[in-house]
Amino acid sequence: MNPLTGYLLVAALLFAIGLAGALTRRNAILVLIGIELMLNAANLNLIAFWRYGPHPEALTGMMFAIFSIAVAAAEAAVGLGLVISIHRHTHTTDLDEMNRMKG
Amino acid sequence: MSVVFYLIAGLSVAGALAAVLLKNTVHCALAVTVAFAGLALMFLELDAQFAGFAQILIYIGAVAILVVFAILLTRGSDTPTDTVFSKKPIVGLVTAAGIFAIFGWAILHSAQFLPHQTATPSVTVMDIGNALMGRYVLPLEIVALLLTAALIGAVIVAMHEKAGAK
Amino acid sequence: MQEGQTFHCMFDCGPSAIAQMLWLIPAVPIFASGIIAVLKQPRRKTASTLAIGSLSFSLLLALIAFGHVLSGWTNGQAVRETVNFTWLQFGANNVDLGWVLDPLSAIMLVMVTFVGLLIFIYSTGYMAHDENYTRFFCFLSLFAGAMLGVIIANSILLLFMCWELVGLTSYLLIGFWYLKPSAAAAAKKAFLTTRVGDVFFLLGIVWLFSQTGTLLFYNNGAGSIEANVLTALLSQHAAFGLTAAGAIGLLIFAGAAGKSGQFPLHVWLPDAMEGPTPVSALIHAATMVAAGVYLIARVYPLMQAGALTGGTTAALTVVTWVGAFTAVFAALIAVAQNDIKRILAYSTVSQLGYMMAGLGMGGVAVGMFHLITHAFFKALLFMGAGSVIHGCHEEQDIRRMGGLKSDMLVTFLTYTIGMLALCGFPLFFSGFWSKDGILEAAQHFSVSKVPFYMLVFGALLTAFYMTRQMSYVFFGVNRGAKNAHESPRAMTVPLTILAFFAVVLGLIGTPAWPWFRGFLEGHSVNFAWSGFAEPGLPTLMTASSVVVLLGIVLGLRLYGNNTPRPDESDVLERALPVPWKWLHNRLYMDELYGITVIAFYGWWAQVADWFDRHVWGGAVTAVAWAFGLWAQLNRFLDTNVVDGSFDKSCEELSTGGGLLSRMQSGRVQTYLRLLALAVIALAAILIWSSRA
Amino acid sequence: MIEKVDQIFVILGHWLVSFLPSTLQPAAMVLLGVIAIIATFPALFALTVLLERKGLGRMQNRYGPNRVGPYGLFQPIADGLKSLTKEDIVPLSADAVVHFLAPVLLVVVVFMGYAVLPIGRNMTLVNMDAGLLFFFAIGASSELSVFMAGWSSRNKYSLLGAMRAVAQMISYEVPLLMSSVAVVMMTGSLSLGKIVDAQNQYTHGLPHWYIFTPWGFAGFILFAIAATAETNRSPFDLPEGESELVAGYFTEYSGFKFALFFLGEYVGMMGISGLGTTLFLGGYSAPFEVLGFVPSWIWFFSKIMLSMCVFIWVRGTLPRLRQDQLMNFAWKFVLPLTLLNVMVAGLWRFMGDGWLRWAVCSAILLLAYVTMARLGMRKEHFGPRSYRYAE
Repeated sequence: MNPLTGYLLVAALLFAIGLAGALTRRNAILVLIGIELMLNAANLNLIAFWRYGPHPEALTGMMFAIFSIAVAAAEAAVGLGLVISIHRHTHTTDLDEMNRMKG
Repeated sequence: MSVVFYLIAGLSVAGALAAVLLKNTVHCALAVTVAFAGLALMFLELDAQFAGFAQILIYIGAVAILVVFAILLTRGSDTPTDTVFSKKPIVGLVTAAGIFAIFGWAILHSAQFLPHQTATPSVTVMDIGNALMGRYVLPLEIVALLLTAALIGAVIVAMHEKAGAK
Repeated sequence: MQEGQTFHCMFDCGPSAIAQMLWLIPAVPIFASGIIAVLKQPRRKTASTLAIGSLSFSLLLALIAFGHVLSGWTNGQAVRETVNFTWLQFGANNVDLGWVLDPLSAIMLVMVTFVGLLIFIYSTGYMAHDENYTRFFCFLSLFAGAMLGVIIANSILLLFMCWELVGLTSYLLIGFWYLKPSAAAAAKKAFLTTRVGDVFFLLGIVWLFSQTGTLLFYNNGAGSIEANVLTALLSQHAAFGLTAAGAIGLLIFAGAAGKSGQFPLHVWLPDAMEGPTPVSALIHAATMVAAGVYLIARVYPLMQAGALTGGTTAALTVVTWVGAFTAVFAALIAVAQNDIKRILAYSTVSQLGYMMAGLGMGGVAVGMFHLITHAFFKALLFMGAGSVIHGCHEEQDIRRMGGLKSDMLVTFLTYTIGMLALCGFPLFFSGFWSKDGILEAAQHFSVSKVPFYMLVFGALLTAFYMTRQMSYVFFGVNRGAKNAHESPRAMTVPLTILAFFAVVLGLIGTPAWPWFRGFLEGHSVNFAWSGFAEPGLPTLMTASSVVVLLGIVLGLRLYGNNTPRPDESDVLERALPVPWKWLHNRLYMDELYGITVIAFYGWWAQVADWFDRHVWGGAVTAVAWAFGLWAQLNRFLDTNVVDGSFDKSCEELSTGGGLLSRMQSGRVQTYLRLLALAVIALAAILIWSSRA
Repeated sequence: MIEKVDQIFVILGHWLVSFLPSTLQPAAMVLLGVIAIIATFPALFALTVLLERKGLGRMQNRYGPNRVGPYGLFQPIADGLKSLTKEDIVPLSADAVVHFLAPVLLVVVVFMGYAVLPIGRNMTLVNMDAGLLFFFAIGASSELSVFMAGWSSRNKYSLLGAMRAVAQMISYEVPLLMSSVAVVMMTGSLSLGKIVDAQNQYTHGLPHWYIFTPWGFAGFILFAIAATAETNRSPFDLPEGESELVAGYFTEYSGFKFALFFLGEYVGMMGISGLGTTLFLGGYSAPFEVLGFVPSWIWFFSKIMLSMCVFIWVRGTLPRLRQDQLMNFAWKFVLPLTLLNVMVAGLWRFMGDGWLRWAVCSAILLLAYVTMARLGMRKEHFGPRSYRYAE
């Protein structure tokens, strides 16, 4: 088997798991964790394509992954800040109960 | 496909599954850390040394800690007594399974077209630095701006509101 | 050094380290000024320490630069190192800035930083009781930086920028005591008068740039005052039979005349004495007013372009005539003034005339030598005057002084040295040698002998009015109200140092050892007594000595021991009442300007005002009225037509929105599911379509 | 001969490995290195603990351990035996798996850091291109083990200690990284080997260590402060402040697990000292050219032990900070200074050679230090403490 296929399959699996987590968990933080997993799966794709692609010295995929990691860090910080802020108002992290647009 | 790959892939998938399935939120956070570590190892396996270490530094050193902090600050560390899944979880599961099915199908059917470079790319940290300061300097600056904005935003969002400010 | 900066060099090497660091010399005082500007008012000690410290640093660097040039010269090569860089780019043109280290700038740097430092120190004593001490040092420091910028500039644009900064600080410092109406008026007058010259200067710059395409003076042969560019300029012809080079030279000279108080733009300089005395000493005697002379020296190749051997050019002839005329004119007025600083101011104008004439007739070295010596002894005289004023409790009228030689011994001795140097007392004082150089050049002037006689007459007048002033101030009996006292050490020590230099500086420019000329022009010098024996020189020296002695004797005879009391009229006034009246009133120059230029502008302003009120104002009112009418109409339409239909459509929208809002459950995961399902659908469509 | 002594361990390793078939040799060499590290540093740990107890004793005017063996020299062995034989207590409500994993993880990551440290000439286990990044990445992981220990114990002291420790380590990781960035900027490499090589030169017999430059000196001081905080040492030892939190995050640990924590802490200290040595003190290079004959690894270990002594000395001297002071110090003093230091390093790099850059760089740093210290001192008013939770 082409090694790239293996990595892509693992990435797809992780993506699906992350998506399942994001779709099914009640806790907002765990939804965020699911989203992080999906981002990571995408990063794995980028790196794998970079490694097995025709022009690794152009560094495109690698750069994408690095920027994506940086953006994910920002996303996590803001997302968790929001969760904490919402928790302060509603005393819950349950997404099913967070259905009001106003805090 | 080496044994190492299967080991790492197994570790990552197991970590991810545990993160999604476990009841206790802190256990989930620790499990996702395992998944992150597995992915970092996979990056190393793919000769992306810098990205791998960045993954460890940022995901394990920062994101995981942040998640754990958020869990503790929101009193989510106790194991919930009732279900941890939302209403109609089956819809979500089916959707996720559908996505995986489509992806898997697409990957397996395009396997013979996929590129396959066996030569290890010789990319040093110096090259990455040059690329960041050269071709990718604008994205770098934008990411810097984004991170600053995120820092300020996160602080403001999570800041304790003054009494009577509501 | 930043990247993208290009280095140009005259020799085999890049510019030396000191040339590259030359920008620090102006930058440090300007930086210090910036810091002082944000200091609180009571931080007096910090302010003066910063100013003095920064200028000392500049002096140190200037000395190093001077040493570098000197060592290059002794090794037999003329040092001219430039550092240029591009400031702006537009179209095909570059706006280049840069700085240059050559003998001219090196010697000026040392002079300005040294005299400036002494005056800074002096100021700590003179301004000790002033409330705005901090502000004063801020301005002084800014001035020093800007002046040093003028000196090192290798780009006429950079020079102009610093030039204007210098003008600004001059304005700020003349009007330092802005609560005094006369000071505020004097500041305004100085600013506007010099601006007249600067407009011409700017025109000259623009013309030069359009003709040569470069703003740099020296740029490896491509600079605007280097030989091949000048040849091109000479082939261009402007109006009145002038070449472009000559016309540009004249325009630049107009700027220099404004800054250096040459006739007819001299009127601001005597009024500028309203500023604090250190300011008068630093800006209006030693450095800024010399900037005009320095400018002419800097662009001298341009002024001289096209001259035949031993000949002269139209531009230089104009410089000479204006300079010589100013020299006599101002000296005449100085005879009949009673304000101690005003006399010195007119004397400065007169001496600047000498420098200009020297430049015009004898070249850079002659004019610059007088500039350097004059800077020292005139700063000395002004600071001495400041000391006298300080000692006499802010009294400036020489008729109310007298007999101070015993009360203020140090001031008296140093002032006498300065006065003798200014008069050109033979052999032992620097003024003698520098003025002699100018006279010698005038004697050999090919166009006319008149400037020579004018300058000799000016020398006589100089000796006379200085003797008159000395007699009034230091001899006789005290006619003032209070007892005088000697000034603090912070003021007397700089006086002593300057006095020392007022004497010894002459030694570097004697005919026997013309070190200064050699240094500036880059050829070696040997000491030879035979320098005195050039044809005509001994006669000239004797003649000028006689003239000076004559002036002094005349002054002493008239004023020596019987100086009149304040209520009496002057000795000369009794003898020659009508000329005295004219001279005392400064030949009615201010009044002349008042009824011509200023009256014209006043009339023009009235016309403009009338136009504004009636023509334009009427039009504006009419337009406003029309718009008011239009607005009324709109309001009617709005309330009846637009609002009605808007209300109706809003109702419809809210009904429709109610239906759509059912879909917005507020549950994040519902949205997420929809999103994922959409992705699946999209992917399915994509795959299905690609198979088909 | 000198060369031989310097490379004695390398030669020894090659000799030992040469008995194996050549396919196995690289792996065996790595394994040997790992064994050497795992053997050496715990031994040093034992020595350091004894040194600390003795040194602190002297500083507090008492003897310190002096019963077991001559001068108490066998005290570490006794301590070790005691830890091994004590009962391993796990609280009933504790999360047993996480409770067990925490100390293991700590020790593992702490030892992993040594993989990239150049211990002597040609004595780096893995000479990787991004060595510094590896060290920091691994160091960041140790925070997780601290959290695991604190959370799994189900003890409020443990949890509070862990939260304090993690907050503190995150806060001080930033200045730690930033002060190293200056070195990376000057060397142009993340490889620790290259960083040492860049410093291993001499002019007039004096070394080119980064500590002998204005930015390097400032960077080293800031690095040392951040490293002290990062290893939870006094005066930043709030997470285990015994007067407040019993023993912080390892309150509920006993026996061998406790010994592992203890080991992890000291080996971590040595690791970060080794990093500081590598970054600023020229790594394994000799302080004077004439002393170049002394084997390089001796220099490395001497420098590490010297910084351990400084750690002990600081612990014996300074009182513990309060939590808000700790955070203010990190974010409002150390971090701005490290950022400034990075800029100064850039300035230094571009100002060319000469005395001017010395003057300018030192002046900027000194001015910033004085100003910030003054500002910090001025606003010090001690109001009532305020506690912030998310609700």
